[in-house]
Formats: sequence, structure tokens, C-alpha cells
Amino acid sequence: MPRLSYRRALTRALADELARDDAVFLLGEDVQVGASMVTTGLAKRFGAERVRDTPLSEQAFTSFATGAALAGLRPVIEFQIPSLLFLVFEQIVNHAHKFPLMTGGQCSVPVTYLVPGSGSRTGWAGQHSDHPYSLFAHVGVVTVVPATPADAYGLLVTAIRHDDPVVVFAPAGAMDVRDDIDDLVPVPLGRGRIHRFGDDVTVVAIGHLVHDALAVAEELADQVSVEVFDPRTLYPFDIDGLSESVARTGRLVVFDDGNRSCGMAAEIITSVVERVRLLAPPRRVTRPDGAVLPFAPALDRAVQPGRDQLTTAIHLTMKDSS
Amino acid sequence: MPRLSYRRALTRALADELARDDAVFLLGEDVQVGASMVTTGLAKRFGAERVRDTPLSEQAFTSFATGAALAGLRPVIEFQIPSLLFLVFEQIVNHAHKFPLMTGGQCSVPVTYLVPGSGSRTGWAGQHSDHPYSLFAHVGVVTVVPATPADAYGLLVTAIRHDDPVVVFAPAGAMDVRDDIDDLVPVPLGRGRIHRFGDDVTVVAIGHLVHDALAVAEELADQVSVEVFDPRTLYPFDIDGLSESVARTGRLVVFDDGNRSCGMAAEIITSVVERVRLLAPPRRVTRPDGAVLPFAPALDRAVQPGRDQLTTAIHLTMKDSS
Amino acid sequence: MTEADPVRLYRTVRLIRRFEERAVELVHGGQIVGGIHPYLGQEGIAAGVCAALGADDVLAGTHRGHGHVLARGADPNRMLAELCGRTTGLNAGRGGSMHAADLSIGVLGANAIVGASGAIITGAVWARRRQGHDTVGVSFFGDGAVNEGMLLEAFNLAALWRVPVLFVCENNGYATTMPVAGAVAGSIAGRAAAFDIPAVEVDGQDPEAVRVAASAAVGRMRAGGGPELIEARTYRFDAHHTFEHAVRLDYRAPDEVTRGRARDPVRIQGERLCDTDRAAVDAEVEATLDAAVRFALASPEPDPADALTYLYASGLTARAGGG
Amino acid sequence: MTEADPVRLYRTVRLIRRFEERAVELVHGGQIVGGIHPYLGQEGIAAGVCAALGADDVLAGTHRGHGHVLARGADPNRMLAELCGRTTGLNAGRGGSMHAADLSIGVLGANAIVGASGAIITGAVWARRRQGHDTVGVSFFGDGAVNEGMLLEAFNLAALWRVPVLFVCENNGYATTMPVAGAVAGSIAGRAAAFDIPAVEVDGQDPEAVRVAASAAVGRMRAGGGPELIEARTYRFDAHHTFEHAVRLDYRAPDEVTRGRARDPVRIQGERLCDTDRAAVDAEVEATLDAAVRFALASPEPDPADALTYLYASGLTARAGGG
Ligand SMILES: Cc1ncc(C[n+]2csc(CCOP(=O)(O)OP(=O)(O)O)c2C)c(N)n1
Ligand SMILES: Cc1ncc(C[n+]2csc(CCOP(=O)(O)OP(=O)(O)O)c2C)c(N)n1
Ligand SMILES: [Mg+2]
Ligand SMILES: [Mg+2]
Repeated sequence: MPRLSYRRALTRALADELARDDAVFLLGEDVQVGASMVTTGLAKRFGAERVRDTPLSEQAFTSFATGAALAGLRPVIEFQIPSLLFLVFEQIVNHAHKFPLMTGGQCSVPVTYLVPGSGSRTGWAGQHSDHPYSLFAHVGVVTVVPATPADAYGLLVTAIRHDDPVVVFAPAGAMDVRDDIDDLVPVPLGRGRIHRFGDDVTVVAIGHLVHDALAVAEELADQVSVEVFDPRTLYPFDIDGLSESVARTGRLVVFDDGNRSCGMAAEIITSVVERVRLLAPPRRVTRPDGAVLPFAPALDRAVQPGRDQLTTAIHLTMKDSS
Repeated sequence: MPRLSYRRALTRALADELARDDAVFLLGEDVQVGASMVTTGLAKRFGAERVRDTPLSEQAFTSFATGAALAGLRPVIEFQIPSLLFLVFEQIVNHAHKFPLMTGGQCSVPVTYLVPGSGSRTGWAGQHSDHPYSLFAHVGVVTVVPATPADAYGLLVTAIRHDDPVVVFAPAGAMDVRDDIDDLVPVPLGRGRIHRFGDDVTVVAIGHLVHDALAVAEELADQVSVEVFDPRTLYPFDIDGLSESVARTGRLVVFDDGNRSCGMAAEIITSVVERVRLLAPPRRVTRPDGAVLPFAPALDRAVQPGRDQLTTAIHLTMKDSS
Repeated sequence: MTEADPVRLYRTVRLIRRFEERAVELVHGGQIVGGIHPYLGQEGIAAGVCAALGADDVLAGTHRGHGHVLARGADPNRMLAELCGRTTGLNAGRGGSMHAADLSIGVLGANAIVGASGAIITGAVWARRRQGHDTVGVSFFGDGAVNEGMLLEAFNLAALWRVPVLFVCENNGYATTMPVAGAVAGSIAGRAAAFDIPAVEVDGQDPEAVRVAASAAVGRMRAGGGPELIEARTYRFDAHHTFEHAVRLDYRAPDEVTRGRARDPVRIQGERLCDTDRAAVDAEVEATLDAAVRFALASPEPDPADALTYLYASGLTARAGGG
Repeated sequence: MTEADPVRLYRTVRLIRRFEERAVELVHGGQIVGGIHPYLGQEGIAAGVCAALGADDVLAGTHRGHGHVLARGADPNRMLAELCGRTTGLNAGRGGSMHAADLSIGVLGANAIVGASGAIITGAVWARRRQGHDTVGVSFFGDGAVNEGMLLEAFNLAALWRVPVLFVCENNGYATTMPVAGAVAGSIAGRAAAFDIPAVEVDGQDPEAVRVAASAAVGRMRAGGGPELIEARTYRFDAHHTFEHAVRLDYRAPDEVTRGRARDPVRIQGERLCDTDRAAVDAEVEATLDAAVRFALASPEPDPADALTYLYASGLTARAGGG
């Protein structure tokens, strides 16, 4: 049972898919030397033709990938910072996503957009600390946010094999998580995972926050029985799995590193209340509305959803229903 | 009491602000001849220096406006199609929106982004029919979607005078609405409006859908007493006004032309269930997940939320609670 | 280097001309919803360029895209059915005028976003060559597109990676109502030079001149050359978009329009045929288009229940929007 | 045309050099969180260009932006306090290394997005001139930025509207690990020529040469000229970012680095001073930086309760994220 880091799990997934399918290729900035420490060694093994360094022309290389996908390849783009997804939003949303319907089913666009280190990397400040996964769930691009090394491997592999565009967020807060992994296998899209069973409240935690949720659940173990649900894929979302959990616990708290308004937490809560009657009003712990992460570390932390806030939300939820 | 069209109300708001404040200027594509039929006559009256035609360089002219705003002006940008907001998403979200916090309060960025004819213009197909207001509510940029000529005037004026960036969506479905207007006055941000009082259910309708909701409410008048709430501003959202309404009716249906997942409807429902206990599960009538509008008119209509769907949702909501 | 074939070239420009005139009628008649950006006056460019291409080549067009699709050899029946939003259309009625595509003949599609096609075609050509095809690509765009950063980035990628893409700038003097001089600092050819992309200027109103320039460029690209740019000087005979037929926008002087229309690519190419040949082609084209109109209008409209078919190639089904 | 002032110019490059060396120490010491992009080796460019500016002028920098802010005359105490995330920082600790700004002296800020500042500065200069100021602007960017469409669009706007912006490309040979030759088709100067923007190349390691070129350009712009571009050839002495001090990325040959470091702008300008003058400046700079470090580290850290202060200039208060 090898011990694998989340970062290395991503490297393994890329290597395995590059080896398995000649149609797969990787492009991005500084991927040959592996500045992100994710693509390390891949250029040496697979060559500069399939592991391509790009100029700083994000819009062009994103659409270049769309064109290559239309011609039958399976590009994987690595973006160095989450906000680069803002810069190529047009190319992903208005082109890659829309081609199959607009052409009446003549084509598919199997591109994977990988963002290693999404969310806050302490000290990278306002323009480098976004966690914009909810934007892609809104436009309907498949969006995954793995929390563990096994899921990072399994979901990245699945994303690369998927026939539509997929955005893979690898949260900075999860990149150094290590895990004992028996077997590395593909993980299906749209299937959540219960990391911890509980009877009183279901906490839905996204990405790196899964680990914080598990820590809080342990802390509270003698007072509240907390179930921790990790959706893994945000779009499509495993509402059946979650509904089953909430039907048992009767209570829901969502722990989401995205902005509050129109974020995943709102989607999750709405999808649940459409189906399940709760014993207490649902709660969400998120970034504030319109969050911009300030540079100073204490402020950066203050803007991110924290364990204390989750603990409070769980206690309040229990109180509301007693 | 002059009869004014929504389109002319926008023209009037631009003209009044250009006349009132020399810091205001307008830029965009074909604004001098007024291809959108909104800026008609303004170049003649205010000159080509203040009503500026731009090359097709949306990213540059959007950031040009940011720079001009940093230097004390109040630019208004007209975008010809809603998806141009995807193309300049970086410039609005990562720059204009973030400057005040990142500089520690050294500046403000009072830019107005006006999109006349947002949503479906029948037959403009996949890349020209988006209604992406929820994206801006998520990132925390002030977002307004006026439904009536009076609000179109009042909210555009307020947007131009506002010290932060504001996106103004003028739905294609509302552009030709006409109204008797006694006085043209600024309308405050974040204040909703009840167009029709009712006792049984609160329907929150956004933009042009307000008029469809009112029609449905009339049709159902002898069976259900429907209250129609128009938020007018999506971010910041008038949750107090809406909570008051829902507290009276006990039931909530949201009628939203955006995509379903992580859309305004989800935010509205979540904000309400956080505060108010409902008599029946809330419902939303929206575009489907990941909507791309197909060209054929019948398909284009089928993807947009319709009156029949709203009627059904209202009936089901009443049934659920009886 | 493709052979001169005046009749074939005339047939193409004549087909596009009459197709567009029929399409405008159908817009006015309400059978085509949403209007079109007529290619009238620019027919020589699509015809001349496509005459220089081989079966393995690919192209991407613009919002003013009918000519590119037809010149590449798409079925006029299915093209017109697409504009009418019918299930028999090239895109099964899902794309319409601005997205008409036929991937089976290498037409990656018209594109409603100005400047977007350059990078897409660059990626497609690079991919096909990696797969062993001797593919070159064509990216059509207007004079307005050379101010879009995304297109200039594509110039850089194509030049850097020596991807054989022929960038064809259809300079009709205006971006909607914006004259080139008001929008383009420097020159269009200079935009190519900035990336070491060779550029030539050609009379876009002479289909044969366009074909000669294009096949020379394609020849150099097949011989291992990198991307090239052709600036085709042309004139838009009709409105930017048919909505202008209803709303008069004042930006082109009447005498300028008259002068512009005087150099007619269909007439210019037609004069290279003897009267009998020309009459034969004209009759053939009318018959083709009569059939196309009949085919399009007789074809079924899609069922609203199928509105989201094709949304996801993976077969993922989207959640409906109803309550 | 500004006067030559060797001492002043030396003071500036020396200040930046020692500031950066101190900052790197503070990064290693953990007092500066998140690391920095050191400007080491490129000091002559910021110093030379800013020596050519007047009080009404504005500039915008890059992710490697400390030098631009300091050369423009920002208070080293508040600059260092900003890097340490203190309330006394230029941005009250909200911006950090990549966003340091001082609008009171026309520094619109460093910018973490490559290629973004060109259009912003163009708008700011245009606006200030409309308000009656005789403002020119400077947009600093690296060699990697000339491949960003948004910057090329800005070239077009500035040239088209004749906005006097000096585009200064700091060509240090690499974009992170990507060599210029692998990223730039054509040439950097050619990118300017594409928009009819005059471009000159200058030795970025000679502060005086940069000043001369910049003030000539500024002079032409004040006399009514449009934008110009200066390509300053330089070399980055240290890592792309301090994270490289921990993770060795293999992309520059040791002897290349040695050769690059041999042409040191601080030494070059220092040799233009007599030993006593140079020693005096050196001592003055050390004293300034000793004080800056004391000031920064003695300054208070912001209160987490104020995390969202300044989010909205309008005073709008954002909804908190708690449950
Ligand atoms: C990126 C983008 N900006 C603006 C528009 C709106 N628009 C459609 S066509 C057009 C003018 C295009 O001019 P040009 O490139 O010269 O092509 P032409 O219409 O003259 O054939 C504009 C502004 C768009 N579709 N895409
Ligand atoms: C638009 C954008 N793309 C990528 C990045 C990540 N990044 C930061 S600096 C850098 C290299 C910039 O190179 P250059 O412009 O030459 O400036 P230098 O670092 O050499 O001073 C990259 C790729 C970014 N910040 N912004
Ligand atoms: Mg044109
Ligand atoms: Mg560089």
C-alpha cells in the first residue's frame, strides 16, 4: 500500500493517460520543467511534442485545444493560477462547451482543464486566490474538485477520458495531503462519497474542506454525530446520494470555499429542500459575497470558511431543531 | 404622463447622465450610429469624444474604462451581445472589481457595463442568447436587471452614479415594453418591488419574466392569489423585502431566465429558507442546466422558462401544502 | 497548385450570390428567423480560396459565413434547411446562419464570435497533421477581427509552431459601421508581419486572382511552410445584417456603395465564360436553388422535446428547467 | 528632456538592489509570506524610465513590480510594510508584493496578471489628459506579455487614439522558464511596428542609456506624439520567484547566468560616481533600509475583523460567509 501525495496522484494520472492513449497530450505554461510540480518528468518521458510549453497566450492555446479536440485528440491544459479561467472563460464556455449542440451533434470536445493549487495559496493575494468552481457548475461544464489523492487520480483519469470538457480543480489546501492507496482506479463523475457516517447532521464539504470537516466531526464526536459527504463532482451533482444522507440525518450544513451568492452551497441547499423536508433550516459556511482575498495572512484566512464557523453552524443547526 | 419604451428609457438615462456629469462618457461598438438603437442621437448631442466608437478589442476597451475610472471618470460601456461579458470576464472580475480592496482603499472603479438585449433574441442562437447575470452575482459585482421602463431609467442612472462597477442587463424580452411614466427618477440598488400583491404564493420573477409572471397571476386570479416580487437588483439582493413577502404568503416560486445550477433561483431559495419556514417546498422555473440555446425558434423557446411551467409550479406548490 | 477552371469558379460565386439573394427573401418572408449577415459582394473570396484546397483540408468561417460553407461544397439543400431551422439542416437546425457547419467536409463551422476561429483551426490542423494527414487549414475573418487579441494570439501560435494555416482577412472596409481606418492602427498586413507571417494583398473581387494567391500559399504550406495571410480587398454589397433593412444606419455614402457594387465578382468571373456556358451555369444554379428552397421548406421542424439533444457529447443529460 | 544626474540614478538602482536583497531575506525569514518575484538585475530599467517622468505622469507595473514603485519615489518604509502585510503598508497590507500601489504618486500598481496593465494605463492617461493634465503614462511588462492578446489590443487602442503611453518591455530572456525564442514569433519591436508604434531597443543594464531613451520618448510624447515602445534588454539575476530557492527548476545554464550577472546595472552606474559619492549613497541607502525594516516589522498587522474593509468603494457591505 504505497503512500501517495495528492500532487503525485495527479502526476500519475497524467502519466498513465499519456501512456494509455496516444491522443492525449498536455499543454500549458512551464509544464516541461514542471513549475507546478505536477507535470514533473512527463516531458522527459513523453517528449516535447506531447508535453508542450506554451507562450503566455491563454486564449489561443485554450482554443487550440478545442480545435485539436474537434480533430480527435484529448488535450489536457494546465493553468498556473485559478483566475486564468476568467481569462479563457469565453473560450471554454462559449466555444468548447457549445460546439456539440450548435453543430447538431457533429462533434465532441474532450478537453480537460486542470488547475493545480486552486483557492488560496497564502500570500498570493487578490488576483491569484480565487476558487471559481461554481461558475462552471452554473454554465454546465463538468466540474470536479477532488479531496483525496485517490480521488485526484481517479477523477483526473475519468476527466481525460470523458467526451465533454471537464474542469478539474485541485485545491492548494489539498495538494500535500498524503494517503495510503491500495489501487489507483478511475472514479465515476457525479458520484459523491461519504467519508464519515453520522446520524444527526450531514455536512457537505468541498475539496480541501473535506479534511477540515472530518476534523470538526471528530472534535464534536461526543456531542453530535456528523456525517461528512464529499460530492467530488460539483456538476453533475450527486443529489440522489446526498438526499439519501439528508433523509437519514434530517439536517444539512454546506461547507464551501466559493463565494456565497449563487455558489455551490446555494445549489446544494436548494436541490435538497426541493426533495427533502429538514428538521432545521439548512446552513452554509462559505466565502463572503464578492470575496477578494486580502494579502495579509490573517485577513486571507479570515475570508476563507473556517473550522470554527463550521462548528458554530453545526451547533446552531442542532439547536434550531431541538 | 408620457408613454416611454424600455429602450428609450435607457437612451434617456444615458443622455441625462451625460448632460449632468462631464465625467460620464460612453464607449462601445457602433454606439455613434446607435446600432443597438439605444445610443441613437447621443454622439450628435455629446460629440464623438464622449460617445466613442471602439475597435473590436473588448478586453482592451474594458480595461481602458477601468483606467479612466481610476483617473476619476465614469465610463459606460455598451456591449452588443451578452457573451461579450465572457470575453471580458477577467477584466471586470479580476481587475475592476478587485482594485479597491487590493489597493487598500486608494481608489474606486465606477464603470457601468450595459448589455441591451440580453437573453434570447429569437434566432441569434447558441453564442448570442446567454443570460449570465448569476455569474456576476456570484463574483459580487453589482448586478441589475430592470423589468420596466421606469426601472430601466432609474437603475441605469443609479448604476452610472454608483462608485463600484455595475452590470446592467436589459433583457431582449423587455426592450419593447412601454409604460406610462409620470416622473423619471433614480431607483435605489438592492430594493425590490412588488408588482402585484397576493396571499397564497410569492413568485419572484427576474427581468422580462416579470411581465410573464403578471400575466400568469392574472390568469390564475380566481384560483390562487399570486404575489409578484421583482428584485430589480440581483446583487445586492433585497432579502428583507422578499422575506417579508414570503412570511405573508408562506410559499415561494422563483422564475429565472438563467441556467439552473448555481443560478439566482438557487440563491433566492436558499436565502429565504435560511430565514423563513415555508408551507410547501420552494420551486424554481429556470433554464436547464448548462443551457445552450438551439437556433430553431421552437427549440429556443423550449429552453427558456415559460408561462406554462410557472403555472404548473404554482399549482404544485399549492397542492404540496394542502 | 490547382488548375484554373473558370466555369467551376463561376458556378461557385454564382451559387453563393443567388443563395444569399434567396436567403434574404426568406428572411423577409419570415421563413428564416433572426436574419443573416449576407455575403453578397464577397463571393469571390470564399470561392477562390476553397478552389485551392484539397479533400483533407479544414476551414472555419465567420458570422458572415454562408459563402465559406457553400464554396467548400456543402449541400445547398441542407445548408438552406439549416437557415430555416429544420431537422434536415447541416446542424439539424441547432446552429442556424452563424453556426452552420459540416465537419464531414472539414467545415468546422461559421462562428458568431469575431476573431475566435483562428486558434481553433490552428489546433485542428496541428492535430490532423499529428495524425498523419497532409492537412492545411483556412481561417476566414473580417477586418474587424484583426483587433481581437485572441486572433493575434493565434497568429503567434501558428507561426511559432509552424502550423500551416492560411489566414484570410476579408477586408470589406467596415466592422459593422466602423471603418477600417478608425479601428486598425498600422495595417492588416503589418499584423501578420509582427509574427513573421508572410502576407499578400489580393483583389477580392476577382475570384481567379484569389484562387491564384491562395493556391500559391497552400503550395508553400504543403511544402512545409508555416502560416500565411491573405488580405482580400472586397466590398459588402448589402447590409451588415438584414436587420439593417428595417433600421437605416447611416455610415456608407451612397456613391461609395455605388462604386463598391460596380466591381462585382460574379460579373467579373462571368465575363470569363462564353454566353452559352454562363447561361448553362445560371440555369443549373437556379434549378439547384429552387430545389433547395423546396427541400428546406418541406423539411420538418425539430420537436421541442428534443431541445437539448446534442448538448453533451458524452450523453450526460441536463436537468430540466421546470419547477 | 531630463538632465543626467548620475548620483540620483545610482541612488535609485542601489536602493532597489538592496531593497530586493533585504526582501529576499525577509522571505526566507518568514516575515514576508508568499514570496516575491525579485527585480534583481533589472534595476536600471525602472530607474532610468522613472528618471524621465514628471509629477503628473502615471505608471503601472508587473508581478515583478517592486522596482517600479520604488523608482517612482514611493516610501520604502510603507513599501516594505506592504510586503510584510502591515496596516502601515502602501495598500494597508491588502495588496502585498504583486499589488503594491501608490496612487498619490501615480503608481496605479503592480499587477499579478501578465499583460493587463497596458490597457488600464492607456485609459488612465487618456482620462487625465481629458481633465487637462499634461500626463504621459508608462506600462511596464515582460517579454512574456507580448504574447497576451489583451496587451496587443492595448497597443492598438493607444496608437489609434494617440494616447501617450510609453510601453516598456523588460526583456529578461524568459517568461518563467520559457525562453523568448520559444514564445515570440517575429520580434518584440515588430509587435509595436504592427500598430505603427515606434520602437527602440536599449541596453537595460545601463541605467543612463535607459534614461536617455525614455526621456527622448517622453519628450516626443509631450510634444503631441503617440505611444512608443522601448525594449530594454536585461537579465534576471535571481529566481523567477523565490519559490525557486526551494525547488530547483532547470532552465538556465550556469554559465549563461554567470554571463548575465556580469553586466550589473548597479556596478555600471556606480562606476560613474567617485568612490566617496558612491560610499555616501551606499551608506544612505543602508540607513534608509535599516529604518524600513524596523518600520515594517514594528508595524501592526491588520485586524481579521477588517478583512473586507475596502471591498466596495461605494460602502456596500458584503454578506459574511459564516453559517
Ligand atoms: C468578439 C465579438 N465582438 C463583437 C461582436 C458583434 N459583431 C458581430 S459582426 C461584427 C463586425 C465584424 O466586422 P468584420 O470583422 O469586419 O466582419 P464583417 O462583418 O465586415 O464581415 C461585430 C462587432 C461579435 N460577434 N464578437
Ligand atoms: C495572464 C497570466 N498568465 C500567466 C501568469 C503566471 N505567470 C506569472 S509571471 C509569468 C511569467 C512572466 O514572464 P515575463 O512577462 O517575461 O515577465 P518576467 O517574469 O520575466 O519579469 C507567468 C507565466 C499570470 N500571472 N498571468
Ligand atoms: Mg469588415
Ligand atoms: Mg521575462
